Amino acid sequence: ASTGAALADGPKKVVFLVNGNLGDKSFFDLGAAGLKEIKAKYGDAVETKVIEMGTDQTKWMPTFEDVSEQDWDLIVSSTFEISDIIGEVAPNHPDKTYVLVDGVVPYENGGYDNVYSVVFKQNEGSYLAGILAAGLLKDGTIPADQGSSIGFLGGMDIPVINDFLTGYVEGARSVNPDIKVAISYAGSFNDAAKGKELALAQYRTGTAIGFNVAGLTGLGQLAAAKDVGKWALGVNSDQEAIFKESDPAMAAKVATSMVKNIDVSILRAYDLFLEGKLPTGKVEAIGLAENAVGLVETGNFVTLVPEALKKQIADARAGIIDGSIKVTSAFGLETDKLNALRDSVRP
Amino acid sequence: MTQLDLASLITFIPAILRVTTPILLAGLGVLISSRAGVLNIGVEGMMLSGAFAGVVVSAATGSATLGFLAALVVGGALGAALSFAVHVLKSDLILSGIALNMAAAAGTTLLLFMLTGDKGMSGSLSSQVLPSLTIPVLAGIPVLGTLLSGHHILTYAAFLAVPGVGLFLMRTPMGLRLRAVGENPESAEIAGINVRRVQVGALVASGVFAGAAGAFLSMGYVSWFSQNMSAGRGFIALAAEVMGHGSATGTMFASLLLGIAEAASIALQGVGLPSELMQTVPYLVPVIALVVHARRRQRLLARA
Amino acid sequence: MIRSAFASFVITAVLLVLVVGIVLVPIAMSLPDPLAVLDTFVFGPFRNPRHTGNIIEMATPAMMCGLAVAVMFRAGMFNLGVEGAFFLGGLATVATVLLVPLPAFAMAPVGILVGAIVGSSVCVVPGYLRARYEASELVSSLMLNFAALFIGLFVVNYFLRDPAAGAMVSYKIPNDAKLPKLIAGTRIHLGTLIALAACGLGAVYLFMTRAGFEARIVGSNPSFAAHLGLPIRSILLRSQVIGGLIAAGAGGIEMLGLYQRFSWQSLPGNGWTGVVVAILARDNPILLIPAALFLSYLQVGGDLIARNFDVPSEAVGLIQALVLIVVTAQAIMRNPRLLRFVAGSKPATNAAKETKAVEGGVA
Amino acid sequence: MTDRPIIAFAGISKTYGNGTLALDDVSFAIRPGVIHAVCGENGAGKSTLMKILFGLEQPSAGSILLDGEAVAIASPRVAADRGIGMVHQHFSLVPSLSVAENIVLGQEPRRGAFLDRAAARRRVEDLARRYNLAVDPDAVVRTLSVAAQQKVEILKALSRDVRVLILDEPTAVLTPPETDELFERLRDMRATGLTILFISHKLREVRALASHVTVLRAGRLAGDAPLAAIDDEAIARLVMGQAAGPALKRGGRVSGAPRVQLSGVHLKARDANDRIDGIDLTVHAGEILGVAGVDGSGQRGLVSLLTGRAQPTAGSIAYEGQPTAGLGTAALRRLGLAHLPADRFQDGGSKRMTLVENAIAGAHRLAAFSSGPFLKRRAMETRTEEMIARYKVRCPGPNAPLSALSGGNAQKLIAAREFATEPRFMIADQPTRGIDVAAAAFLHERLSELAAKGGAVLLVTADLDELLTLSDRIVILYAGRIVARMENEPGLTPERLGPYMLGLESAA
Ligand SMILES: Nc1ncnc2c1ncn2[C@@H]1O[C@H](COP(=O)(O)OP(=O)(O)OP(=O)(O)O)[C@@H](O)[C@H]1O
Ligand SMILES: Nc1ncnc2c1ncn2[C@@H]1O[C@H](COP(=O)(O)OP(=O)(O)OP(=O)(O)O)[C@@H](O)[C@H]1O
Ligand SMILES: [Mg+2]
Ligand SMILES: [Mg+2]
Repeated sequence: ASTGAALADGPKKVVFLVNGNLGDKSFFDLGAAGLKEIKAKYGDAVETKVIEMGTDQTKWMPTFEDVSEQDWDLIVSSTFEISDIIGEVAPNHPDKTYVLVDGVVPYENGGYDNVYSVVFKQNEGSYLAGILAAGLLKDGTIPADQGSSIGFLGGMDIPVINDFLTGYVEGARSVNPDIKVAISYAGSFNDAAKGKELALAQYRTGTAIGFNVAGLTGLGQLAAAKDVGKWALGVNSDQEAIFKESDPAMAAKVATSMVKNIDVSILRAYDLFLEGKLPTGKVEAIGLAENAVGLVETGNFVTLVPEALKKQIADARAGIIDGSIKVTSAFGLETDKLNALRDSVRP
Repeated sequence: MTQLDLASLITFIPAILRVTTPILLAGLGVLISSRAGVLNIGVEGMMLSGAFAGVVVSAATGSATLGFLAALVVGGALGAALSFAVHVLKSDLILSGIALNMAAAAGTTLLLFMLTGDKGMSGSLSSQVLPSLTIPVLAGIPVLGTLLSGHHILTYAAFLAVPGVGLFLMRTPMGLRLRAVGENPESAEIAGINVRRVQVGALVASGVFAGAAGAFLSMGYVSWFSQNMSAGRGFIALAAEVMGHGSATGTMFASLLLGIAEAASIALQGVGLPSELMQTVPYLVPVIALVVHARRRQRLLARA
Repeated sequence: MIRSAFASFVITAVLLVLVVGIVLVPIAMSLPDPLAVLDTFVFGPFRNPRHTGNIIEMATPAMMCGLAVAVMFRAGMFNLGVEGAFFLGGLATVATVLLVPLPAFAMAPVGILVGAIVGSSVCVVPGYLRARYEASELVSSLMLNFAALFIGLFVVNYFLRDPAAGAMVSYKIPNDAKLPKLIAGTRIHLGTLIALAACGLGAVYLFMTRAGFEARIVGSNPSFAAHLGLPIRSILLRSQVIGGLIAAGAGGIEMLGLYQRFSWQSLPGNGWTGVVVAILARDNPILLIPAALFLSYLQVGGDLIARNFDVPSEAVGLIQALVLIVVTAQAIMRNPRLLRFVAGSKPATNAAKETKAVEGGVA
Repeated sequence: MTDRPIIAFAGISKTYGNGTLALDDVSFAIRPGVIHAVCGENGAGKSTLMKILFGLEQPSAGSILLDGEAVAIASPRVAADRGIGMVHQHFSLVPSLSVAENIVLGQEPRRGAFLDRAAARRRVEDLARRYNLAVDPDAVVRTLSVAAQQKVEILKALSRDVRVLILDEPTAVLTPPETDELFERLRDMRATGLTILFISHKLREVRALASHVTVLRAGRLAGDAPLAAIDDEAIARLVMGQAAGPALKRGGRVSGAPRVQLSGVHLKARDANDRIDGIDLTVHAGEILGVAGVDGSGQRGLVSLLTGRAQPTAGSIAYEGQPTAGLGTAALRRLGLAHLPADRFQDGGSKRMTLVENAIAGAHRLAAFSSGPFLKRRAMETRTEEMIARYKVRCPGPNAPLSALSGGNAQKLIAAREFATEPRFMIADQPTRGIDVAAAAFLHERLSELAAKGGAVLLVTADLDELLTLSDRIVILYAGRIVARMENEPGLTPERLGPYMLGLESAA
C-alpha cells in the first residue's frame, strides 16, 4: 500500500512521540535527532514536533488518540512497548501514517495498511563489536596483563538489550571459541555511578574490554575504563564523540561504538513517505546491509585496530550481508536458551 | 569473584567505600534535619541539584573547588527553600519534601537542556572532578594502603564528617539546642531558643550535606551530570539514618551495611543467578539487619 | 463552617491561578498564542470527554492508593509499601489470569483477589516486623518496595514473558479478564466505581465501625490504646493488611482496567501519588475523591499543554510541585485575615459566640 | 523596700486564636520582694496571665509595666533579659538531656566551639548550693522522679539571675515534706530580695507562704487583697463565686471480702523508680485503700502490675481469688477493673479525638454502642452528653477535640468514662492533681460513692489532704516496698506520714 496519494499541499507535519523522556542517549534521543535531520533537510516544507509522554504508561494511549485526531501527516514512535497502542489506534485513523521503530504491529491480523514498522538488527552490529573485542585480545593489541575476558554491561535483562548480547557473544566466539564474557545488568538506565561500579567489578576480575548497553547507566563504564586504563565499547551513538572535547582522556578509552542509526531510518522513512514509496503495511528488518547498524570506524578505531582485525570485521560484515553468517536474535528466544548461552561464556 | 581470598576481599573494600560515600553524606544530612525535628525528605532532590550545580559551575569556571562550593550552596539554598515552605508558608513537611524532589528532577533536566541542548547528560561540558588522595607513606604498605589510601577526597570527607557531626550534635551548644528543638520545641522556646532559626539552620546544613553527596556522584564517580543520576540514593540515606537510630556513628554503620550489600550484589552478578534476584540483595539485607537488630534490642530490654 | 470551607476553596482556586501564572505565563508569553496555552491548561480537560475521562481514569488508582495510605497512617504507621504493593498486586493479578485456568466470569474477581493478597505482602511484612519486633516500618517498606520490583521483574522474565514480544512484557491479558468500560469514548472502567465505593467504605470503616475506631485510637495515641487494653499489635497488623489489600487490589484493577499486558519495568509511582493524595485529603477517605480528581486534573491539563504547545514537560512538573506546596500552605489557607476577607464575616463575633457557648456549659 | 510595684498589669485582655477569651481587662500590681499568690478555678486565666508576663503569649490588649515602665515582652528571651524566670505548670524540660544540659540550655558556657560541660556542671552545683536544692547534674532528666524534675525546673528558672520568679502550681506533684522544703527555699529567696509569683489551688499553701493574693475568675479580676485582710472563706467565695460546700467526711464504709490480693510481688523494671520489691497487699470490697509515698517509690510499677501492663517477675496477684497471671489489661477490664491514670493526656485519652470518642472508647464494643461491626454514633453522643452534664465538663460540645479542654475538665471526662462501667476495682492515680477545689470535691464524692456501693478503690496520691480525706486504710511505699500500714484514724496527720515516706522509719 502507498500513502503518497493522500498528500496535500503545504508543509507536512511530522510528530515523534516519546514513550518516556528525552535524554536516554538511545531510542528517544536518536528519534528526536531523526526529526531534527528531517527539519534540516526540508526546512520550511516540514513542521516537526517531539512530544514526551512520560513514563506513566496509562498516558500513552490518550496521547496517541489526541495526536491521531490532529492534522499530523506522519506519526513516529519507537520501542516494542508502543506496538500494542499503535495496534489499537492506527486502524481507527486510516488517513494517518504511522512509523513504528523497533516494534511490530500484528500485520497478520490485517488492517495495518497505514503502519510502517522497522526493526533493527542490533545483533548484527554487536556481532562485529564482539569480533573487535575478542580480536583485540587475541592479537595482543590489548596486552594479556589487562585481562583475558570481555565484558557486557546491560541496563536490564530484557529482549532488546539481550539482542545486543547474543550478537556480541557470537561475534566474540567466532574469533575465540573459548572466550569468556562477564555479564552484568544494572537494573536501571540512569544510574551512571552504578554503571561505573559494575564496570569496575568486571575490570577488577579480568575483563579487558567491555561493551555497555545501558543508556545513561552505561556511560559509567567509560569513567571506569578511564580510571583503570582499560577499554570500553559504546553503543547507539558515537560515545567517543560525546567526550572528545570535554574529556579527551576518557574518549581515548572508547575503542569504538556500535551505532544504531535510528535517526537515519526515520529520515529515510520520511523521504520515502514524500515520494509515496513508504512500504506501509509491513515490517522491514534493517541491519548491516542497510547500514542501519554498524561500528564507528573513525577516531580510536583507526589507530587502535590492526589491519588484520579490520579485515576480519569487514569479512564478517560481508558474510552477514550475504547470509553466510547467521546471527542469533534474542527476540523470540526462550529464557532457558538465553541462560544456557550466558552460562557457556561465564568466566 | 572466583576465589575469595584475602587479596580479592581487600580489592573489594574501595568499592564498598565508594558505594557508601554518597549514602553516608546524605545520611548525615538527614540526621541533622531529623534531630532538629524537621525530617528532610527532600535530600534526593537536593543531591540531584548539587550534582548538577557542581558540574555546571566547574565547567563554567574551570575550577573543581568552585564547582564543589556551588553544589554545597545549591544544596543549602534548597534547604532554605524547604524551610521557607515549612516555616513561612506552613506547608506540610513531608509533602514539601516530595514536591522538592519533583521540582529538582524537572528543574535540573530543564536547565540542562537550556544550557546544553541535551536532556540526558552534560557530556559536552568540560567539567572538573575532585581528586582522589594518595596518602604518602600509607600507600606503600600492602593491606593498609588499599584500606586507607587512594580514596576520593569526599570519601575521606564523609568519614571524617562522622565524628564532626557527632561532636557537633553531642558536644556543642548549637548541637544541644538543635537536639532540644527536635525533641521538645516548646521547651526550647521557653529556654529562649529561636526554634525556627535552629530548624532553618538544620535544613540548610542538611542541604549542604546532600549537595556534597550529589557532587560526589557528578564530580567523583563520574565527571558529568546525567538525568536523575541520584537514582534513589536520597531515600536509601533516609533509611540509613533511621537504621542508625539518630546517631552519627549509627548512620555510618548503617550506610556501610547498605554499601556492603550493594557492593556484594554487584560482585555477585558474576555467579550467574538471575540478575533480578541479585538486585534484591541491597534491599533485603537492610531489612534483615533491621529485624536482627530490633530483636536483639527487644531481648536486651526484656532481660533488663 | 460551610462558609469557611467555601472560603478555603476560593483561596485555593485563587492561589492555583497565581502559581500557574508564575510558571506558565512567562513560558506562554514566549509562544505565539499565550492565552490559548492558559486556556488549554485550565479548561482543556473539560472540552473533550476523552480528556475528562483521562482525569477520572488517572484519579482511580490515586484514590485507592491514597485510601491505602490513609488507612495505615490513621493507625499510626508510616508505611510506604503502597508503591510496591501496587506493583506486585498488578503483577500477581496478571499472573493469575494468565496462568490459572478460570472461567471467564471469574477471571477478573479472582485475579484481583489473588493480586490483592500477594501484593499486600509489601505492606503486611513491614507491619508485622513493626508490630512484632518494633523494626521501623518506614525503612522496611521503603526497601521492600525495591525488592518487590526486582522479584516482580524476575517473575515476568522467567514465568510470564511473551517471547514473541520484543520487550520484557507478559502475554496479553485475555479480553475476558478485562474490566468493562463504563462510558463510551473514554477508558473509564469499572475500577472507578470500585475506587469510589472503596473510599466510601473506607470512611465507613474508619469512622463508623468498631475496628476503624480502634485503629484510630491506636494511631492517635498508643498509650491510650494500651490503657484501654486494646490488642495493639493485631490492630496495627490489621490496618496494614487492609491498606495492603487496597493498594495491591488497586494495582490489579489498574492492570485489568487500562493495560494490555503487564509491562512495568520500574515502580510506577502510584504509591507516592497515594501519599500526596492522602496528605492533601488529611487522611479523610471522602476527601480523597476530590483530592485525587484535583491532582489528576492538574496532570491532564499539564499534559495537554505539553502535547499541544512548545511547553517542556518539565515545566509541567515544576508547576505541579509548586501547587503541592501551596495547597497545603497553612499560612495561606488558614490565614484568618484572608478567610475573613473572602468569607466576608468577622471571626471576632464568632469568637464571642463560642466563648459564650463555653461559659454557658458551666452553669 | 520601696512601694513602687515591680510589676503592674494594666488592662490585660487575651483572646486565643480559637476565640477563647482567657483574660478580660485584668489589672493589678505586685510589690517587690513579696510572695504574691494568684488563685482561681481551672481555666480562670492564671497560666495565661503568667505566660504573657513571661513572653510566651502576647496580650490582645493592655500592657505590662516593669518598674513603672511599659515594656513589650516579645519572647521568653526578653523576659529572661528583664530578670523574669518561670517554673511552668507542665514541665518544660527536655527528657533525653542531662540536668546540667537542661539548665544551661539557651545560655551555654563554651570552651572554644564546644559546650563546657565542667563549667555547666559547676554552674548547677553552685546554684544547687546557693538555693539548697540538691540535684545530680549528670542525671538524665527522663530518669528523675517528678519531684526531682520540679527542682530542676526551679533551678533552671533561677539560673538566669532573676528578680521575679513565677511558679505555676509548683506543689501539685510534691509530697508534704517536699513542699515544706520548697517553701523554706522560697522564703530564703524572698529574703534575698526576690519577688515571687505563686499559683496554687491550695489555700493552705497560699496562706503558709504568701503575703498577698489576687483571685481571677473566668478571666476577670475577682479580688486582690493582702492575706492578712481576708479569710479563707472569703477567698473561696471569690474563687468559686459562691461559698464552698461541706467537706467530705470519710468513714462509715464497711469493707467486705478481699477483692485484689498481691502476695510476694516483685517487678524488675528498667526504671529504678518503678521497681517493686516484695509486696503483700489486699484491697477489699467497699474500701478505699490509700497508697502514699514520695513520687518514684514504686507507684508506677504497682499500677502497671495491677492494670496488666506489666507482669510480676515473682509472686502472684489474685483477683477475687482467681490468679491473674498472664492476663492483660483487656482481660482485667472484663473482670471489672477501671483506671484513672496519672497522666491524663498521655494515657487517659487522645487529644486529637473528640469528647464522644474519648468518652466511649473501651465501651464501644458493648451492645449499647455497637451493632454488629458498626458503631451507634447517636447513642454514643447521647451518652457523652449525659456524662458531660453529670460531671459538669466545661466544653464547647461533645464533638470538640479533647485538646480543647483544660486539664481539669479533661480529667472529669476521663473519670466519667472510667466510672461508667461501675467497676469492681478502681485504681485512681493522682485523680485530682492540678484540679480546682470544686472539681476535686466532685471526684472525691464519686470515689466515695463507688466504695459505698461495694467497689474496691486503690487511691494513689501525693496529696496527703486527699489521702487523709478519702482513705479507709493507708499503706506507704518506699523504694518499692511497703514501709507502713495504718488505719486512717481521726488523729492521723500528714506529719506522722512524712518520716515513712522519706524512708526514715519503717513499720511493716
Ligand atoms: N493555647 C490556648 N489556646 C486556646 N485556648 C487556651 C489556650 N491556653 C489556654 N486556653 C484557654 O484559656 C482559658 C484560661 O486558661 P489558663 O490556662 O490561663 O487557666 P488557668 O487559670 O491556668 O487554669 P488551671 O488552673 O487549669 O491551670 C481556658 O479556658 C483555656 O482553655
Ligand atoms: N489550642 C488549644 N485550644 C484549646 N485549649 C487549649 C489549647 N491549648 C491548650 N489548651 C488548654 O488550655 C489550658 C492551658 O493552660 P494550662 O496548661 O494551665 O492548663 P491545664 O493545667 O492543662 O489545665 P488544668 O489546670 O485544668 O489541669 C489547658 O487546659 C489546655 O488544655
Ligand atoms: Mg494553669
Ligand atoms: Mg492546672
